[in-house]
Amino acid sequence: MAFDAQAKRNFKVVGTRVTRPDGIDKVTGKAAYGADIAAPGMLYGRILRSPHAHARIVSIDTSAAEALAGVKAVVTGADLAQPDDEDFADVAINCLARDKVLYDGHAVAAVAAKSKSIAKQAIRLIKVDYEILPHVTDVDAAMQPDAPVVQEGRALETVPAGMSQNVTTHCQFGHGDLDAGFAKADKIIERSFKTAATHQGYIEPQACMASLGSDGRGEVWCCTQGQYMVRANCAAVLGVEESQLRITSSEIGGGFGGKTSTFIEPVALALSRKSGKPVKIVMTRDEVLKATGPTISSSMDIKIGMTKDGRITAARGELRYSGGAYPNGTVNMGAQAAFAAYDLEAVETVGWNAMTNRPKEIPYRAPGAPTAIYAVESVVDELCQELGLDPLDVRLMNAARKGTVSSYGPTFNDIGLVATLEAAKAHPHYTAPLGENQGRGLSCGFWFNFGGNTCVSLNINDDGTVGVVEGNPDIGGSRASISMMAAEELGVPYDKVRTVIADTSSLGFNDITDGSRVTFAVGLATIEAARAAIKEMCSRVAKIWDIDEDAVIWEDGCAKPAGPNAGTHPPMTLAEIAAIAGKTGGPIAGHHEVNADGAGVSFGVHLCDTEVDPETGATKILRYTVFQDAGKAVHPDYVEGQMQGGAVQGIGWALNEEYIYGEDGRLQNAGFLDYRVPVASDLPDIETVILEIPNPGHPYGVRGVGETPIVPPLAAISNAVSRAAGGRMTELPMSPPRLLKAMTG
Amino acid sequence: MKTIPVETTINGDSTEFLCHADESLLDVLRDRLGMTGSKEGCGTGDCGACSVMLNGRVVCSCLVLGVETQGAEIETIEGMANGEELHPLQRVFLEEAALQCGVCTPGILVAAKALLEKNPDPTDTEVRYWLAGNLCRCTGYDKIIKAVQTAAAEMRSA
Amino acid sequence: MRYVKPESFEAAATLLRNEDGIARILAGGTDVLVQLKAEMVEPDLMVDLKHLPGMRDIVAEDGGFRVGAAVCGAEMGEDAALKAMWPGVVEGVELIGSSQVQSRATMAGNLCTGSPAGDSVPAMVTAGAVARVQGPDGVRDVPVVNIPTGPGKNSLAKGEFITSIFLPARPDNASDAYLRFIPRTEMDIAVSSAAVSLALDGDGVVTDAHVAVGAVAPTVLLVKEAGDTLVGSKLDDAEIAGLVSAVEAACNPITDKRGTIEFRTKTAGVLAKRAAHIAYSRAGGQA
Amino acid sequence: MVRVKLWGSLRALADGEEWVEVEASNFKELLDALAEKHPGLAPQIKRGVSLALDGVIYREAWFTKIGPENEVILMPYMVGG
Repeated sequence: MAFDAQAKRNFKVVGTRVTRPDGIDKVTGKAAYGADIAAPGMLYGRILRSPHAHARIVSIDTSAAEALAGVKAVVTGADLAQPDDEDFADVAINCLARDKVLYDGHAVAAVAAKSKSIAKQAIRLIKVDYEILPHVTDVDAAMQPDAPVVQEGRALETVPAGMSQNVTTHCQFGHGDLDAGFAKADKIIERSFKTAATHQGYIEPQACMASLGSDGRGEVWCCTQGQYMVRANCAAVLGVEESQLRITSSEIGGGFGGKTSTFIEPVALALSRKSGKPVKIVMTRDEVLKATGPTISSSMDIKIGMTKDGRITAARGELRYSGGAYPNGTVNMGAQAAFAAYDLEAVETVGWNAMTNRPKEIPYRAPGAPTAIYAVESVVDELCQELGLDPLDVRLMNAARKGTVSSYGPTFNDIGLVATLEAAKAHPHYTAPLGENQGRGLSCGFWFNFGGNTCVSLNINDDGTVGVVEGNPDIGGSRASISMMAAEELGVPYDKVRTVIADTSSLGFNDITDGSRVTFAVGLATIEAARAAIKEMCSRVAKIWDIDEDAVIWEDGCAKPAGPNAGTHPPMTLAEIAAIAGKTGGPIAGHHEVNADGAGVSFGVHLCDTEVDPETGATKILRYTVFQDAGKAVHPDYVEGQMQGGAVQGIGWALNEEYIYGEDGRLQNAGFLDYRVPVASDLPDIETVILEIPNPGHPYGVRGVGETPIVPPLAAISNAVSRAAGGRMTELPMSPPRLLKAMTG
Repeated sequence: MKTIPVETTINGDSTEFLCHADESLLDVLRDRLGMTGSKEGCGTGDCGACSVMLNGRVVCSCLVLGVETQGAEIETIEGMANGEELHPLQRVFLEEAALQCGVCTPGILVAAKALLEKNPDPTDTEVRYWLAGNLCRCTGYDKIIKAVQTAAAEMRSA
Repeated sequence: MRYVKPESFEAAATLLRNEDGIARILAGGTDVLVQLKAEMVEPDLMVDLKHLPGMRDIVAEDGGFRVGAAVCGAEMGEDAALKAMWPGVVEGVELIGSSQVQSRATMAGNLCTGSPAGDSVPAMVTAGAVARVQGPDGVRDVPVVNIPTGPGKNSLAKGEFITSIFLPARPDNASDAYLRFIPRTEMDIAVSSAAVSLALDGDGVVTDAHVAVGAVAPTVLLVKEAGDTLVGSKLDDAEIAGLVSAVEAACNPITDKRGTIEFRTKTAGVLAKRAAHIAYSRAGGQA
Repeated sequence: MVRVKLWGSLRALADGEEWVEVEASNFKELLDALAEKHPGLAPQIKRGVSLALDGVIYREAWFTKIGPENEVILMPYMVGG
C-alpha cells in the first residue's frame, strides 16, 4: 500500500503519548501470563531432559514412572507424529527426541501428575539408556571434515560436496570486482571475529495449559509470539486438524523472537490426550536457557579496503554461523545485512551454517545481523583509526542512500541512514570531551523489517465505540498503537477504541509477531479495515440523506456532504450512525486481510562512551545515545522503549552474555546468575533521538522499529572499548578476563 | 508429604493456608492462594519478579518457605493499589511507559515502593543499585528509573 | 521434608545430631532454597532457628559487637555504630546479592555455606571475628577463619551450628575495607576479592595489618606475608608492590566459567592494593 | 521479458548466471519460469524465497505485477525476531 497523501495532515492521535490499554492490569498484577491460569482437575507436566551433548537413545523405560501414584501419563517421542515437512519434523524431534539427543537439555520424555512434586519424582524414575556419541559445540570445529556429525543428510543443494555433513547452508551475495577494488585501496585490513551465542532472556519462561480430547479437539493457553504458529506446529506434531485446535495467546512476558517457536505445547497436548485431563507445563529458567532457542554463535572474517581519504573500495566478509543442532538459515540474513549501510562498488559476503550440539537457534531480534555488522563496523572503525579519519565522516562518505545498489541486491528507496548519521554528528554527545581510559565508539545498524499475513476486524459498536480484533500477541504496547491508528483513521478519541488479540478460532490467520511487523502490518490492516467501515457508514448516510454515496465524505469522525451540490445536511457522527445501524442495514464493521509488503528497511546509529579499568578489564558504559529512523513514530514512548531495550540487549551481548560450554558439551551457565543480562546499575540513561523519515509503503509512513536497535551496540561498544584500551577487540563478549588479557598480553 | 497449616496476614487480610514444608512462599501465593501477580522468572532469587514485602522488607518470595511465614505480614502487588486508586508508582509507571511486556513490573513496583519508604529522595544511582535485583529485559531500565524518580518527587510533595 | 522450629539451641543441636537423613539449617535461606530448586539437595529436615533468643540481635559486647546468626545484611547496614567500627565487614555483607537477598541473607550463612567467594568472609577474617558455635555438648568459640574448609564444606561437627559472630573491639586510628571483582555491577558471585584491616599510629604509620583474599583458593585466605609487608609503612609504592606480590604468590585459584587463574590472581592483587588504600584513608591516614 | 538477479550461491545452480531473463508478468510466473529454466533452483523456490521489486521486499505475493522496467531481485525467505 502506498504512502498516503493524507500523511501530511496533522495527526491528532498518532504521535501522542497515550496510556496503554493493558496498563492497569499490568501494574496491579491482574494481567494473566502463560503460567497464571489454572483449570479444574489440571495436572502438572514436567519434562525429562538429556544430560548429554550428543547420544543415541538405546531405550527408554517409563514403567516405574507410570507406576508411581499420582502419575497420570508419560509420553516420549513415540507419542508424537512424524511430519513429512522438514520444519515440522524438526519441531517434533525438538519437542521430544526420537533416536538421538542432540544437545544438553534436549527433551526425552514427559510426565503429567497430580502435583509438581510427584511429577518431579516421576521424572527421576524414567530410565534412559544412552550410547554417548562424540560431540561438537564450536562452529569452526563443526566445519572440519572429521567433525562429529550432528545430523546426516541435511545439507542444502547449495553446499559444495566434500564438506562436513554439519554444513547445511551456503550463501553468497554481492556485486562488483573485488580484486580491482582492493587494488585501489591505500589501506586494507582483514580481521577475524568470534561471537558467543546469547539468549533472548525474556523474563517469563515458556508456559502453557493444554487440553486435548480423544476426538482431536483441543485448547491451548500459552505465551507465544504467534498463536497461529503454535496451532500449525501442534497440529502437525500431534497429527490433528488445525480447525480442531483453539490456541489463545496469554499476555506475553517478553519474547524478542524467542517465542516464535514451540517447545512445550505439543508435549502438554500429548500428555492431556493420554491422561484425559488439562495439563499445565511451566519451564524453569534452567530449561529455558538449556532448551529454548539462543541465537547463533559465529566466527567471521572481514576484509575491507579504503583510500586514504576514507572511500571504501572493496569489502568482503565470510560468515560461519551455527544455529545449533538443526539446519538454519539465519546466516542468509547476516550475509545480506553485513554491508547494508554502505554504498559499495565491490562487495561480497559468503555465509555458512554448521550444525553443532547446541539447542536449536530461535530468532533473536534482527536475527543474523548484529554479529555480521559488529565485525564489519569493527574493521571500518580500525581503518578510520589507522588512516586518522573521523569515523562519522567516513560513514557519511560511504553511506547507502536512495539509489544505492545494496550489498544484498535491491536498489534502496527512501532510507534514513544519512539523516541518522547527520543527527549523530550534530549531537553534543559526539564532541563531548573524554577522559583517561575512556573511548567513544559508534556503529551503524540495519534491519529489513517485514510485513506479512495479517487479518483485522473492526466493529462499530452501537454506542459509538469501536472494537478492533487482531491476531498478533502484543509484546510491547501494540494494542495501544493499533487503537491509535484506528482512532486516527475514524476520527474518534483514542479511548473509544479497544483492541483485543483474537484466539485462532476467532480471526483468520496471522503471521507471528516478528520482524518488527506488527505496528506496520497490523496497523496497515487496521487503517484499511477502518476505511472499509467508513465506506459503509458513508453509504448508510447517503441513503439517509438520499444522495449518492460519493457525495458523502468522512471528516473528523463525521459523515458530511462532500460539497454544496450534496445538499445542506448536518454532519452525522460515528455514534449517531452506529446508534441506528440496525435500521439502516445492520451492524457496521470493516475488515481487511492482506499479506502486507513494503515494510521499509530501518537504519540506526549508536554512540557510546566507555571507560576501561586497565587493571581489571572492567568496562563501564558512561554515555549512550541511540539515533534511529522510525518512520512515523505512532507512540513515541514505545518507540523510545524499543530503542532503549534493544540497545541494552546489545550491551549485554557485547560485554557479558554468553553460552559457556564445558569440555563435556554441557552448558555451564543455565541461570540468571551466570548468564549475565545487564542489571539496572550497569547502565547509564539511554538517550534517544527519533528521526521520522516516512516509509513510502505505509499510509502513515510507519516503519518497524523493534529489531534495528540491537544491531549497533556490539560494534559501538567494541569500538569504544578498543579505543579506550588501545587495542582492537575481536571477540564477544568482551568479558573482563578477555579484555584484561588483551590489554596486558 | 503432610501439609502444614500456616496463618499469615496478606495485604492486611488474615489468611490461612496449608502447604508442604518445601513449598516456597511464591508457590503458595500462586498455586494455593491464586495470587498470580508475583511472577516466577527464575526461582533462584536472580530476577526479582517474585518480590513481595515480608515483615516490612522486600524479599524474593521464591527464596522464602511458605511455612516460615507463620505470623508474618506479607504485602504483594495485589495489595498496592487502594481499591481503584493506584499507588503513585503504579500510575507513573503507566503514564511514563515504564513497562513493555509488564512481567517484571509487579516485582519492580514492590521493590521500588520499599526503596522509597526507606529513602524518599534517592539519587538515580541509588535507584539503579536498589533495583539491580529486578531484571527487566524490555525497557533497558531507562524509563523505569525515571518513573521511580517522578513518583518519588510526587510522593515527597504530597 | 520436615520443618521444625526447636524451642532452644540445645534442642536444636540434639535434633540435628539425631537426624539420620540430610538436615539443613534455615537462616536467610538464600542458598538452601536455591539448592532445593536446583534439586542439588533434598533435605529430610529443615531447622529454622531465627526465632531463638539473640539470633536477630546486634548487641555491643566488650567494646565490639555480637551479631546474631539470623541478622540479615540490611539490618547490619542500618546499624550505624557497627558500620562505623567495621565498615569493611559491613560493606562485604551488604554486597551479598540484591536488595531482596539483603533482607534475608546472613553473615553466618555466608560463612557456613563454605564458598571461597563469600563476600562477607574476607573482612570477617581480617577483623579477627569469632563464631560462637552451639553443639550437642555445649558452646564453643571458633575463629571465623577456621570455619570453612573447602568449597561447600565447613569444620562444624554434626549437630553444631553458629548462633552468633563476634566482631572484636577496634583500636583508634584503625579501619578496614573490602572490595570484590564482578563482571557486572551487582548480582554476581565474586571472581576475586580482598579485605584489608589496618591500624595506624598517630603519624599514620601502619602498626597492624591483616589481608585476606577470596575466590582465589579453596577457602578464603588470610595472607600473613601481605599484612606484614604493610606494617611500619605509610603504604608507599614499595610496600604496596610487596603487598601485591605477596597476595599474588598466595593465590591458588582455578579457571572456570567466571574467571581464569591469571585473571583471578592479577585482580586479587589489584583489589588488595585498592582496599588497603581505602582502609588506610578510613583509619585517618593521609596518603 | 523480466530480468531477475539471483543471489550468488544460486548461480551455480543456474549455469553460473547472475541475471536470468524470463517471460513473466507477475511473481508466480517468474518463479515458475525460473524453476523450469533452471531445475536446480526448484528446491530453493519450493522452500521459499523473497523477491525485491524496485527495492521493496515481498515475502510471497505471487500476483505482484512486474515488467521489464522493474528491478527484480531474488532473495532468501526471511524470518525475524
